[in-house]
Amino acid sequence: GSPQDTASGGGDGAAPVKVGLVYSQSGPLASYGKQYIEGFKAGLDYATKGTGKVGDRKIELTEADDAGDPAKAVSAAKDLIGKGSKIIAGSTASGVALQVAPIAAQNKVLFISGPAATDAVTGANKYTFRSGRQSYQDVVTAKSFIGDATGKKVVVFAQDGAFGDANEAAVKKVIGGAGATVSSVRAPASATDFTPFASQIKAAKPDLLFVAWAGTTAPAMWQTLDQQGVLASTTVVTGLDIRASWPTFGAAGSKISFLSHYFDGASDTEAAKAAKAKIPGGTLDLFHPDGFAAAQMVVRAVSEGGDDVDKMVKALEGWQFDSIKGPMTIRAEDHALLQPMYQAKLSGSGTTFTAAAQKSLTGDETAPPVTQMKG
Amino acid sequence: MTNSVVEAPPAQVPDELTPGRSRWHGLRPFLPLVALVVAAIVPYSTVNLPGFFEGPLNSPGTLQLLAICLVFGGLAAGYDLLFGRTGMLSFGHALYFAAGVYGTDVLVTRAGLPLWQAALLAVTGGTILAALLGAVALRTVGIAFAMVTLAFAQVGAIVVARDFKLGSGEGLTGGEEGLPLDVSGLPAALVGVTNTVNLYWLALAYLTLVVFVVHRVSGSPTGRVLAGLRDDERRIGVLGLDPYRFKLVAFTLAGGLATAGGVVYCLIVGGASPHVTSSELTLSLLVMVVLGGPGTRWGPVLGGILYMYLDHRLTAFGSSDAVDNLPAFLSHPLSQPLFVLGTVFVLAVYFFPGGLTSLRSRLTPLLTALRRR
Amino acid sequence: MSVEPVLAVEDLSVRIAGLHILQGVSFTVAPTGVTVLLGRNGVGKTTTLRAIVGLTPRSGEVRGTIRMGVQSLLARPTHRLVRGGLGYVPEDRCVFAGLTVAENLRLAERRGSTPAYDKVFALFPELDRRGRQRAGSLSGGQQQMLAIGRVLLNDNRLLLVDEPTKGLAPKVVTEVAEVLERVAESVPVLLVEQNLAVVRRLAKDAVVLSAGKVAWTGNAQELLLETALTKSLLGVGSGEVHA
Amino acid sequence: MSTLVLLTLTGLGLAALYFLVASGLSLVFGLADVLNFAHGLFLGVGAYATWWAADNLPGAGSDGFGFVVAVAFGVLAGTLVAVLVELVLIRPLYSRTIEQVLVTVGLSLAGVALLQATWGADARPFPRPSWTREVTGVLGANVPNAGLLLIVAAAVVLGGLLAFLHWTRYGLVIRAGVENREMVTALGIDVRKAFTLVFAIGGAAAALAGALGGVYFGTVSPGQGGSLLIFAFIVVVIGGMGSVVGSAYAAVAVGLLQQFVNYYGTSGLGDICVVGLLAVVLLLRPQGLAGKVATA
Amino acid sequence: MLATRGLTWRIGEVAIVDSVYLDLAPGEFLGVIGPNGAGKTSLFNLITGLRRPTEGRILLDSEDVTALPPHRRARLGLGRTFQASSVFGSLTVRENVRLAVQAHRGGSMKLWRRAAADREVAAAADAALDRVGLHHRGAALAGTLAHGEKRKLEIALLLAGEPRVMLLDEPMAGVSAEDVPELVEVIKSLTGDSGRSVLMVEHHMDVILELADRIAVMHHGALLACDTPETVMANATVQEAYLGESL
Ligand SMILES: Nc1ncnc2c1ncn2[C@@H]1O[C@H](COP(=O)(O)OP(=O)(O)OP(=O)(O)O)[C@@H](O)[C@H]1O
Ligand SMILES: Nc1ncnc2c1ncn2[C@@H]1O[C@H](COP(=O)(O)OP(=O)(O)OP(=O)(O)O)[C@@H](O)[C@H]1O
Ligand SMILES: [Mg+2]
Ligand SMILES: [Mg+2]
Repeated sequence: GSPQDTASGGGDGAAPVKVGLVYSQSGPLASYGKQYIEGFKAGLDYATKGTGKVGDRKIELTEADDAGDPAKAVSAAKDLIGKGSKIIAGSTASGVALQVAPIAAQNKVLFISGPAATDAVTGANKYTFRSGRQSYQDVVTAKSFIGDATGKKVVVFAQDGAFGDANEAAVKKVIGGAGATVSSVRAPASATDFTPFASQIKAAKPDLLFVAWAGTTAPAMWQTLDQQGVLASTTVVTGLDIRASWPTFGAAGSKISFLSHYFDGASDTEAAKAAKAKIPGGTLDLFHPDGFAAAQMVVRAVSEGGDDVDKMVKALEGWQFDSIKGPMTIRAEDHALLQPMYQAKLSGSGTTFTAAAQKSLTGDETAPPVTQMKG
Repeated sequence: MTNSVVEAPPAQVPDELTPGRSRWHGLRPFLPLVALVVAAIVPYSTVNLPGFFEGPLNSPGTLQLLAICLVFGGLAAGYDLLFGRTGMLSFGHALYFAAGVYGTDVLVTRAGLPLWQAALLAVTGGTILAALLGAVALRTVGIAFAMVTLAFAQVGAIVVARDFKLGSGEGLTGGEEGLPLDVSGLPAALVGVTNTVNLYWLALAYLTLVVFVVHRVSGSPTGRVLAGLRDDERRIGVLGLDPYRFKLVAFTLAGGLATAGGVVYCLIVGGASPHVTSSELTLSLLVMVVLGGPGTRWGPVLGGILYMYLDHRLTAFGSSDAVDNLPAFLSHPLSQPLFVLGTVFVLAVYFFPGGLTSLRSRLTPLLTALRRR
Repeated sequence: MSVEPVLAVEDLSVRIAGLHILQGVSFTVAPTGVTVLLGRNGVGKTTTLRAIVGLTPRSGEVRGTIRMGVQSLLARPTHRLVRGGLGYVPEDRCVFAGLTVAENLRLAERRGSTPAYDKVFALFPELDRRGRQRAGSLSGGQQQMLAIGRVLLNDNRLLLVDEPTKGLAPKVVTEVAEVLERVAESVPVLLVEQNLAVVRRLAKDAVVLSAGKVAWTGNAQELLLETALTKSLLGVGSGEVHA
Repeated sequence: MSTLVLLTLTGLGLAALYFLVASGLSLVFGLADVLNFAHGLFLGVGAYATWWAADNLPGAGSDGFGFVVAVAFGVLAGTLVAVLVELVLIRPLYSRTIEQVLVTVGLSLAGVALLQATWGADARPFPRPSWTREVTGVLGANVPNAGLLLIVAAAVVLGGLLAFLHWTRYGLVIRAGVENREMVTALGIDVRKAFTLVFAIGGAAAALAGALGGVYFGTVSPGQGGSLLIFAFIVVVIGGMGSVVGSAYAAVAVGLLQQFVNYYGTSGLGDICVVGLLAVVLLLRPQGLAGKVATA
Repeated sequence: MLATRGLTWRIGEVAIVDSVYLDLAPGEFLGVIGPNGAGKTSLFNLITGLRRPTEGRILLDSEDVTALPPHRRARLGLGRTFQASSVFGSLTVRENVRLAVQAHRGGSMKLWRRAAADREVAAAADAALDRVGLHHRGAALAGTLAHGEKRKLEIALLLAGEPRVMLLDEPMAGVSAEDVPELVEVIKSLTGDSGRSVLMVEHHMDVILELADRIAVMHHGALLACDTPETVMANATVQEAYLGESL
């Protein structure tokens, strides 16, 4: 054989459509990955009406574990593309999504990023789409908690690094742009004790505190903010993480205003009902919608585009569809996924907590600004 | 007491310094060449090794995996120049690798340099960095040296994670999300899945280069001094040689080789992620070297290749049906790649104390005994 | 030798890393006095002593029998043997460099018997004076004193001593010889020694090794008297013996 | 003023946590000469066992005496695992230090993955007495009780270890055994027992640190031990290998430095300062603060 | 050739080496004796640069070398053996000596030449091994040598460096009686010809008496006497403090 052979996609009308799913089955984000794949399978079932087929072509899923490591994800993506997949979906971690996106562009295959929240995926290139929300949408939702922002004092508390940077920048733009003064307190993601940061926040006396923190140290962080009286003295907004993490908020949980991408009961759409019926356990969680939407997008791409990736891209751009969260729009300019977002409150104690939606924001209300498509 | 952790690794006489005495003596010099030729023509083979690789040998996925393995084989061989051959335990080797990865990536993606310039600058920079930091760290010995190098590497990791801003507000390194390589300025032969084979050859060239350099250096007068340093540094001084200078040379050389590996790795993976700055990477280099056999010519190479192979393939193994169908108390741990890797590693240290290459000498008595029958 | 020997070595073979170092060594140690083990560098004297205390390296293989009375010593762990009264002074002193002199001695105390510090300090007052110094910084000779001293702290049934006077000043050599002479009155000693003057003074019986085999056994004084014999076995004329 | 008090006391609490983690590490490293990367695993075992016991062990709970029972169970579990590791994995490799270290590296990979396979990657809320969630007012500062608990525990552990090293021969036996194992046996001492004991104590200290770390963080997660381990290493090395007292000083230095720099400086500077401290200390005094001068 | 001027090394209050003035003429053989712990090895360590003196100076060919690191002194022609044998245990005996030869001849910083190809180095190394009678052990790992063989290897390493000033620290300790005369010959041959100077610590008085032109006596760190063998042996203090009553 020649060293530059790759398997061809097969133009045959009834040949199965190969779809590669590269996401975290192991590693620190394994539980996000699990929700994603459950959502994806439910979504596929929903979009193909239980047949698993588009027309008479079967959707053939190949799953690969990236363990949160971009290098592994790239290897897996190349492998899948080499074997004829025209569609790659997945990417639980932002770092993975950002490195797989160029691979998709170089090889002209469709890439639908998953739970990865980084804004940089939006507009990354022509072949890259997203099935989840992005940081900017979180921040816009947070803004809805303070009403009129003019003259208000807002503090962002975020971890060092790109995730924190993106959130800080978004807050400056969204809430600062609306007339608030925004300052920030940053901490290393590896911080063990949060007292110094809590003291800094307290000294700043903000009207609104926006917290962007991911990782296992979050509970300790919340406890310290609570103990140092930050939660009692101001409105604190943060994103609501997966269900399993709720009990770790402890007493702090009820004092926080949550913005939410999704939680069970946030919506009551057809798709949500179908998904609930399909996924193991019957309780929806944060990243089920991402997988679900990704499957819907895959089915759309295949049914409109066949094996032609450029047609698939055309078919997705500007497409509006109903998913778990409600009506969604793929913005044609930069492939941002406009979708509803939620305000939520947490109540309960011990190990049983429940979230209740306070308000939901439409996709237009939370739309990020249009970015320039890079490639 | 302070030094004992880094007492010379399980003594291995460098192959180069002992005369060969096997029957294959006449053939042996050519074996590496044969191996190289075989490795170079692998991409022309469509052989399927089910269970070992996902696809035929010439499929992009397999070549990509092999390329990564080869780079790490070279990296481990370079690290062995420090650890196995000179007896220096550095916990910060990842820094120089990362310098290659991020150096190339930043220079290409953010500064827009052509690849060859970026690669040249990165390798020069990484080597100089190794020389400078080595000059400071080598003022200490033993575990203190290990910890100082770890500290330097940690600062590197923090700098990468901090994602310093350029004027435009764009982060230099992309923080924890990493920095995808901008391929628009790259030679077309290095871009796209169909060209994975070129990356494979590049990796093979890198490995060959490292093995050649390490082999040449350890067989040289300098290599003899390095082997002496491993045993008794004070003695080297009394013989009239400056231990510091020789250690610095080894450190710089190893650093430079690691940086070059970083350049190649950056191209293969198509970007940089903070993974490569972590102290775990150095630890895994150590693991590779010990797995293969420190101070031997092929041990570290084999160790590196095997480790990376397992690291990548175990994720597939963990999610395979064979594992899923096992009872939960088995399938849960087995679906964790790190569990399998850790266990394999413990068993390897336990049962092959001299590394993979010691297998040969362990098996020889057995084989001769069998042959005599 | 009408009395039962305290130690009987029979057909002892030791292989280390493929080398056949001892090839069927047999000898006995009388229950009183000093038995001296002689031979050139590398013939296997140290290897013999180490095999007796069970310290052959793991890569080594020991065959034959070693008995103390009726009890076989092979296959018993070293620490048991030593607790049972087998004292060993190694060739390289092996003091614990990181520990102080006092700690080195304290470590050598054996449970169940009162350590005879006064006896040791009377022999080597230096050890008393330097109690708080780290043994690694002792001079070579001082380390040798410590190595001997710590064995004498306890009661022993047999002492194995490997080149105790190596590196000692002539005056101390004399002292150590006196010490061993006195010790040997109550405890039998198997001694490896290159200093023939010391051998002359102490030894009752002698065993001469040559290339892993026993070349001669018998009365030590006889050996030293016969110039021809010493010349052929040890390569020295008797003139040098008197040095 | 109250900020100063707050930062000092919480800094000491952090130092106490570091010391608890470092003490066992320092003991095993200093005495048995094994740089134990599996220490994080022992920590995790202690934390998860305590967490498990509070819900499942009769008599144990999350409050009052029940919590003490749960912690005791956790410590016991950590000790057992440590002893097992020593007997099965470390002992056969004695005097091959590098290989021992590497076995612990492999073990830490496999062990943490095993914890994750069993209980999932996500953090779980840790059962703990409600008073540990509260604060005590000291000179106008709200000092978390969990931090105070850590300080007390660290003091107790420090005292206990010093007593062990001072009043028993084991310290001596093991220090000597690391230098020359053969010679220790030639003095009539069963050195293997002593090594197992040191591992047991190291494991117990780690497990206690894991359990109390759970109280401090309010959660357990598989990776928790590993992330604390880096700072514990730094503390051990700055303090001087094997010096328990040195580790205590170093822990206080690192804890306070981190806390104050994090407050007064920019973010991330705290960590860089700690790493810088490590480098400076080692370059000026390679044997660490309290370490003995290396033998020539 | 070699001179020390008020050389002193203190640890805390204790002077281990106490204000030593020593002169070694070219071609001279100076024996050093003294009780255990007198500071003989410490004096060697100061001269070779393994320890820094607290006071005093060291002159080599009237050049002040007090501040130079060990390897610089070695390059100026200062060689030594160690009391506790210190050889490269994981290298073969032959390779040990080749390393020493190579260190002496220069060219150690050649990264790209094949070490084994240098016939001259190999020949010089074999010659040195021959001289101490270790030729037959050339392929053994130095770490596995018997004690006495290590002593001989030490001397071979020294020979390989062809130093002008040699410091021998108890070269005979542990060498079997048979081999002593042989080694004495080796050492003698070193000095006779080439104007090399030797400083030798030894407790075997007969060896010292046979070889030394002068004998220096150290006691408690200080130089008690430095004179001809006859005078020194007649000295009552030496008799009493060092020799004791002979066996
Ligand atoms: N661990 C080992 N591996 C290989 N060979 C060894 C080992 N130990 C000893 N030998 C060899 O065994 C032989 C005998 O050594 P041993 O130490 O018993 O001699 P010895 O009679 O005590 O000599 P000396 O008088 O020099 O102390 C030597 O040739 C030595 O090289
Ligand atoms: N670091 C140190 N701390 C305290 N005392 C020391 C140190 N180093 C050496 N000494 C002491 O200095 C003295 C001189 O030691 P040195 O080794 O020079 O003696 P020596 O003359 O060579 O004796 P020997 O003939 O026994 O080898 C000894 O008493 C030794 O204990
Ligand atoms: Mg011997
Ligand atoms: Mg001396």
